[in-house]
Amino acid sequence: MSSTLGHPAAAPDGWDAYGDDQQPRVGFFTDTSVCIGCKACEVACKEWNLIPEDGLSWTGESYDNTSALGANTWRHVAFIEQEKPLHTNGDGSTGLRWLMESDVCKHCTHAACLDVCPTGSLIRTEFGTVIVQQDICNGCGYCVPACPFGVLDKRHIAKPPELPAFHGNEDGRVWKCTLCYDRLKGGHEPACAKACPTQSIQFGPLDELRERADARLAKLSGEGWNGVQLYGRDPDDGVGGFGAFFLLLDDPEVYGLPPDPIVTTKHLGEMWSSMAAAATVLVAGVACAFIGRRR
Amino acid sequence: MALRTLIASWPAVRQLREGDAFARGPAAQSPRTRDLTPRIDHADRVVESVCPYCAVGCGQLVYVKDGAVDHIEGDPASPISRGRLCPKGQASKSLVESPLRETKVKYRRPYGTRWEELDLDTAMEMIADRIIETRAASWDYETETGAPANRTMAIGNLGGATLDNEENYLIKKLTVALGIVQVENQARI
Amino acid sequence: MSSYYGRPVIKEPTWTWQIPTYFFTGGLGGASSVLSLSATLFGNEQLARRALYIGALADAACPPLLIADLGRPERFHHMLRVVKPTSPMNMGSWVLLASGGASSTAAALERLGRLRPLRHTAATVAALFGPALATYTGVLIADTAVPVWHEGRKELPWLFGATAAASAGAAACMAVDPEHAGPARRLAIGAVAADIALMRAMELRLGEVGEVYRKGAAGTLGLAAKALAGAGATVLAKRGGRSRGAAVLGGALVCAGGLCLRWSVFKAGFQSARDPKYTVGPQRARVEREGTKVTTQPKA
Amino acid sequence: MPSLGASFGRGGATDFQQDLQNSDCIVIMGSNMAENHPVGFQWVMEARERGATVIHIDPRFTRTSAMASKWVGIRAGSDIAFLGGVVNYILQNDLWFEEYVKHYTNAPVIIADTFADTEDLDGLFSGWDPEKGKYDTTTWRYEGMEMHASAGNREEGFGPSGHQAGHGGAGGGLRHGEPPSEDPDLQHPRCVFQILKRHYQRYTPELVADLCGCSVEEFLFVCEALTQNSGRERTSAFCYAVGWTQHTVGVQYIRTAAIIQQLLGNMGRPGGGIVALRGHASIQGSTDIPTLYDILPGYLSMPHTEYYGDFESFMQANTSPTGFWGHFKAYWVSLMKSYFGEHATADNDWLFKQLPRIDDDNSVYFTVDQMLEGNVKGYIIAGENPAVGNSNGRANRLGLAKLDWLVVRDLVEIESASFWYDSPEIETGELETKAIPTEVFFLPAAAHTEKDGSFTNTQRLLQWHRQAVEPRDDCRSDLWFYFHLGRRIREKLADSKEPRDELVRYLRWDYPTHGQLDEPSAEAILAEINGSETATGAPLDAYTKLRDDGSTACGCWIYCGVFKDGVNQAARRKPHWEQDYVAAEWAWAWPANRRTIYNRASADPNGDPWSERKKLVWWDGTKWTGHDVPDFEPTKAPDYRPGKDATAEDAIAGDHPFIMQADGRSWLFVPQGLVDAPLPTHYEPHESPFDNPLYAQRANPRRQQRKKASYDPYNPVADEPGAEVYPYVVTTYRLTEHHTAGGMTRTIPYLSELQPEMFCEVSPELAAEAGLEAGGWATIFTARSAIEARVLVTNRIPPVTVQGRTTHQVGLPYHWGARGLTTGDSANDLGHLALDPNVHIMESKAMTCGIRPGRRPRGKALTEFVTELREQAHSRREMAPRHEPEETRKTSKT
Repeated sequence: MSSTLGHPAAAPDGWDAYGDDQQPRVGFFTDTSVCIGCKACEVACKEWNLIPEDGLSWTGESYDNTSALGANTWRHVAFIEQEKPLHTNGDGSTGLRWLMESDVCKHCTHAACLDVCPTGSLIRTEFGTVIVQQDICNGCGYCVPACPFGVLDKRHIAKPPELPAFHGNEDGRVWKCTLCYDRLKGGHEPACAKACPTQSIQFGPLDELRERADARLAKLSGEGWNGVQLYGRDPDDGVGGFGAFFLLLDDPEVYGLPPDPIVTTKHLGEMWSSMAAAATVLVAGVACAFIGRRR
Repeated sequence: MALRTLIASWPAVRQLREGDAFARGPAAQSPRTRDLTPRIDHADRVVESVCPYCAVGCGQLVYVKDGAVDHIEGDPASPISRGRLCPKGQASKSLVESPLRETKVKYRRPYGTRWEELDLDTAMEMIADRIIETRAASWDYETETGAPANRTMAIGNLGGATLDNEENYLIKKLTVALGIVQVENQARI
Repeated sequence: MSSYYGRPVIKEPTWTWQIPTYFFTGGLGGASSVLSLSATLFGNEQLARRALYIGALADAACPPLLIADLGRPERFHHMLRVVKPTSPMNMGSWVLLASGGASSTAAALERLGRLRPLRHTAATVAALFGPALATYTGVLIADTAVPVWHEGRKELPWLFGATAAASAGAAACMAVDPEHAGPARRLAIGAVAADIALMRAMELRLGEVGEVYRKGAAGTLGLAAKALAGAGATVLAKRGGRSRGAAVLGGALVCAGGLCLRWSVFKAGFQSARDPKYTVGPQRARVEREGTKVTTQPKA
Repeated sequence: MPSLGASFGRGGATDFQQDLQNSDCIVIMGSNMAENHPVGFQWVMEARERGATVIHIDPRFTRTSAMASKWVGIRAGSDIAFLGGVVNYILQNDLWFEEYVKHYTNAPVIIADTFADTEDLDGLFSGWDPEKGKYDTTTWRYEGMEMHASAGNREEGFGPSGHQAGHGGAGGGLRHGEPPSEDPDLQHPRCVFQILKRHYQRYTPELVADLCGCSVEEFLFVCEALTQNSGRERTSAFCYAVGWTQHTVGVQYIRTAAIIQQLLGNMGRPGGGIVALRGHASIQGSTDIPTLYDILPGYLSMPHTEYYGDFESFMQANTSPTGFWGHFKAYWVSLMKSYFGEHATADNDWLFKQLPRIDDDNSVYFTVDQMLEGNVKGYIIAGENPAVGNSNGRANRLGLAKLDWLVVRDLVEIESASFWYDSPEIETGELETKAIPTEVFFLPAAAHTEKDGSFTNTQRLLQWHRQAVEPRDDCRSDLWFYFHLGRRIREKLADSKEPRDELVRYLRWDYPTHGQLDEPSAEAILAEINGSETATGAPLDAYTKLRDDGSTACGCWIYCGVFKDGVNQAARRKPHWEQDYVAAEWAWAWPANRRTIYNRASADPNGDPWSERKKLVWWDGTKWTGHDVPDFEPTKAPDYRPGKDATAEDAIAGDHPFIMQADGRSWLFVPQGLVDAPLPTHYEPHESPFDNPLYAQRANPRRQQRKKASYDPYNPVADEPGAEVYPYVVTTYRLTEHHTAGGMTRTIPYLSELQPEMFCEVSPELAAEAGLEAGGWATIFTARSAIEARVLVTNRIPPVTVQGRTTHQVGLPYHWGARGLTTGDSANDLGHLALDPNVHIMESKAMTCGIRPGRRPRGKALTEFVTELREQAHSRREMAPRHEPEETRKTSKT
């Protein structure tokens, strides 16, 4: 039944419906092996999308004072200090490494946020990406726990910051990476990818990116990089593959990513049927209550 | 009639009509979303610039709208930066449009306890007078040992590494003529 | 098990107190409509009428609760922009619209004593959607990435259905003279039994993830739910048939139990979302079992 | 930096950033390039992807180390020992590039027998005068090089010292391009090559490991990587920044790298050279067109109070008979013409008599002294924040509080403008607002988007930025401020008969203005900088056109050509995809739009490329040609030999690529121009926990100190009693997310949230030893001050074991101050004012400190805390003075 619920193929749900307006599916390939952790992506994103500042709290967690993706953070650079060699081929590289990874919305092929959104605020765009329509979102918050990556969140502005990037009454709605939908429509690449000094964030047609990633994986494996792996590149994974996937140098959970994410609606079919059964039994149960001794 | 168009525009209807059965695509698209365009496409003009932070010298494009800087991003044409910017360069727009920027002259009188307002012209006049007076009062034609000096040691000028070459040129030219030798910049730090 | 500075992988829901309360009222309303129609069919006039009122009131309480929880309440009607089978919340909105609309119509006509046929049609419609309203909330929360909810997807609709039935029965016991309340009483007692059994079964099947039901607020509320409902059911069973007072007390206890159970499930979700081990643990285990989905070997 | 100039002839990065992609090995040292020059770092990554070995040598494992093939952790302040070890490795194993070294460097030159090495004098060079605390650098000269006729600064070389010397202008004394005595076989015991060999012979891998705190293997890895990636087919590059310059021997740090690059033949070649990474948008420009006390545009020496009283001897002293400094007079006269127009004539010696004179040191920290003495009355600050950015912040702020008047120009109200009500000294009670006499004018400045102008970036590239919007309200460009200030002063002094006002009245100050604000035309000023024929006003296209008869005017001779054909060459923006990787048509680089300087050295003595792989420019039989503008006279054949009486560039042979140098060669050994050493030698930092294992002379004897200044006390060092109060090494640095003193970043929410608090980096070992709690607070203190910071415990700053003793290092970013969205204590408050003697730069990259858990005392208690510890330490030192004070100490060589 789940397929009839709209996860028929490897194609992003809702994308085909665009017919002639459909554009090639685009995404990000984030290659952490060249990420210098400069956070240009975080700032570029905020400058372009006019996202509010997110609090000035120092964490002491390496150089990461952003901590997680959220309503006001659509790119988040994770920092992991490890006592592990960068390479396993004993090239004399130091027994110390500093992993950096710019996290972002995965723009899943099968996107739970998109599926569960009751208003149609979350949609699949003609580019195969997933966006929240801010003029539609009514802040029901369903997509927030639905996302297996914890990407979306509701924006609460306690006090409007005295500093820029806060325009009008934006609180109460849910926000996330749009893959710079407006820029795409104008033929510009997303702000983060454009800013990235070392091309750790690569933007392009997904097929192309996957080929590039495969070549990259081959090269780095050859060079004996420790723990190198592609995360979200496989269209057969639990979310049908990511539109924005990653080259990691350790297990996903080390970066705060789920090791085997599954789109929640994958099991929606069985949920509906078990509900139907339960509902029926409810009726039966009530009826039973009347059968037997009568007063 | 209006009702019909209203109903026709209802996504629940469109999702059937437009073959978007689960309303995850075009059917649920709002007019605003459909007509969205990037704001840089509406800039009044795009101005070539250079990042003001470090000395890498990244190319910048400044997008101007209604007399204000609307957005700044990297200039892809630059052979040095190839359109890329670091977090600081990327924040240049916040730098130049920051509400924290001072736009009025502030004046603190000797032993004063607060800033006062002062109009720019008066300030310039006062500064010119201060320089002339201090210079006159402290001028050395010679050193103690009788060597030529032609200078004042009572005035100094600091800064330059964040300024333009043309500005540094005027500073050095003017201070040489004024006999101000204590002219320095960040090259020492 | 490694994590990123112990930070959660997924986000906790943003929902506040209105939502578990709605789970209760929605359940109560849905089940009451069924109880009312059955009573009509079995000729239990008083039970039919009172249950109808209860259902209508409970249904009426739902929309305000849901709207109050929205970040943008003025946009509540966007819930009806689309018809989206992939979204339990969207489906629920339509169900609530139908069931709630019908039950309140029926109740109004009942009160006015007019248009009997329409009243009966409305009541029937309410009863048709009632069971869905009583159980879909189980699907609603199961259809998230929250481990303890998603893993409990098999039981949750049943559990919520049972709780709904128990509450409906119990509420009716409170409102109806004991001599007419027999079916309601039996419903309440039976449903409570089912409720407690299902709860236990779910906890057991969930394994490690299920431990949140024994921890913190969820644990306390869970115990309270069982105790209250159990006690209520016992009172109803022993004296509910004879004493109106006992019926009211027992009914109240069962309803309170039902409310606590929703809160327990609600809280458990937050607790399991907060700790990355509940997200990563099972997934890592699945990877060990079924193999990894990350690509470690370059294509030949 | 004078070090690059003294070695090669010009004080600029020798290469351009994009060319790093052609390197086979890149050594980043004294720089955290990935963090502080992230976009430039893309070219290092390109090289890495092409298989280059990237090495980062630094006390901290930084974001640069994370990207490197190899990180070598060393003790802050031990770089010369490490690099000297590399020199020794190259020489001992005969891995130097023989043909390059013999033809292109001064290795064969024989040095006068007056020279004695630190090896002979236990850490001092010949000519040391303990009384004056200076060297007689004439003892380091080339053998047979005649002494200069004119009276002058004989002590520190008869040529100019400091910046002009630092730009090759120190060649005085050579009659024609060839040094009097050489040994082409490099065998003569007093030839530079042999001196070099002896000088570094004790810099063995074991010594390096023991002194720097790295392992022998790590050191050898670097040596092998460098030597295996240099030669005809391969090139290696060095990248450095203020991690090298901010030392009491900073200039010599860079010199050591220069020696390595000469021995390996990496200068002037693709993917080679030394890339100086500057920290401010136009810090290179503000040295080329200096806002510095000791030079005029184009590195021409400022006249000195003591030396060369009259024009002729000044000309003689600064004109190198050979090399391009042979045209000093043309550069000078052209500058005076652009300054004073028709008023500057041959008859009045181009107004030489009226020019202001400088002393040996009128640098910024000298001015701080003078402020505290009460001798400075007025100060103008434009786009700098000394209250936070300068070393020993307290001294700087107390100085500001003694001024009569102060002008501060900036985008926001910086600490240097607000010191009178919110400086730390107000908190401690040392200053009281009501008692501060300083009259403060804060003038809001215009941002880069609000004015036209050019920045000179780190690779000598002048890039034009255009005005996008009008500045608001009172905001004005500094061009506007200084122009209209000058205009007003000139109007007020127009009728003055005072001799002192002569130059003001003579000043050429007639720039066209435009717009409602009367903004002066930046392009008109760039045109003046470029220069023109005084008669016709026709723009000049090259500095070779400059004349010494007043027929040309030029505001900065090295920038001549930037307005070629009346076109703003700096504004050229031909996309990189429409040209080759050199991108010669993007903006304009000094000199003469050359991107890789000394590129004649990319060809062998006969003018053929050393290899196909590394070809850049070459001799095609009739002229020099190639991918870059040849840094050589276009038609001077490789076999050209100067005649006996040849002067200026004619005295430079066809196989000598370093045309600014008097002998056309790069200098392994610097006979003059630097005041502290002809060869780099390891000295301990002014403050360090260790003695110098090589010599009795612990630190640079020539370093500038303020021994008597109460406001600049020093920590006891090495095994001096009291040193244990400040047992750890402390080094300051920058973060990607902020910029220098923070005025341009602490005010931006998007950057502040990324690094929201002042913190210190310490190792788990130090945290345990000092009882510091991760995420908690620590108080870091020196004899000057104490600051507080959050504690970041990390393995990225491991302890080092030196001379059998393990020590810890503390890392401190220096971006914070009292103002902005994120505030915190300023690391520079801990700093001292002991300086490098050549360039007067403080040593903030290697000092000593103490550290304790918890926040610092507040108010008066802070002063008491610092004083108590200092007096404790100092009294211990006085009670048990070292039997051999540094100046007189001598130890037997180990």
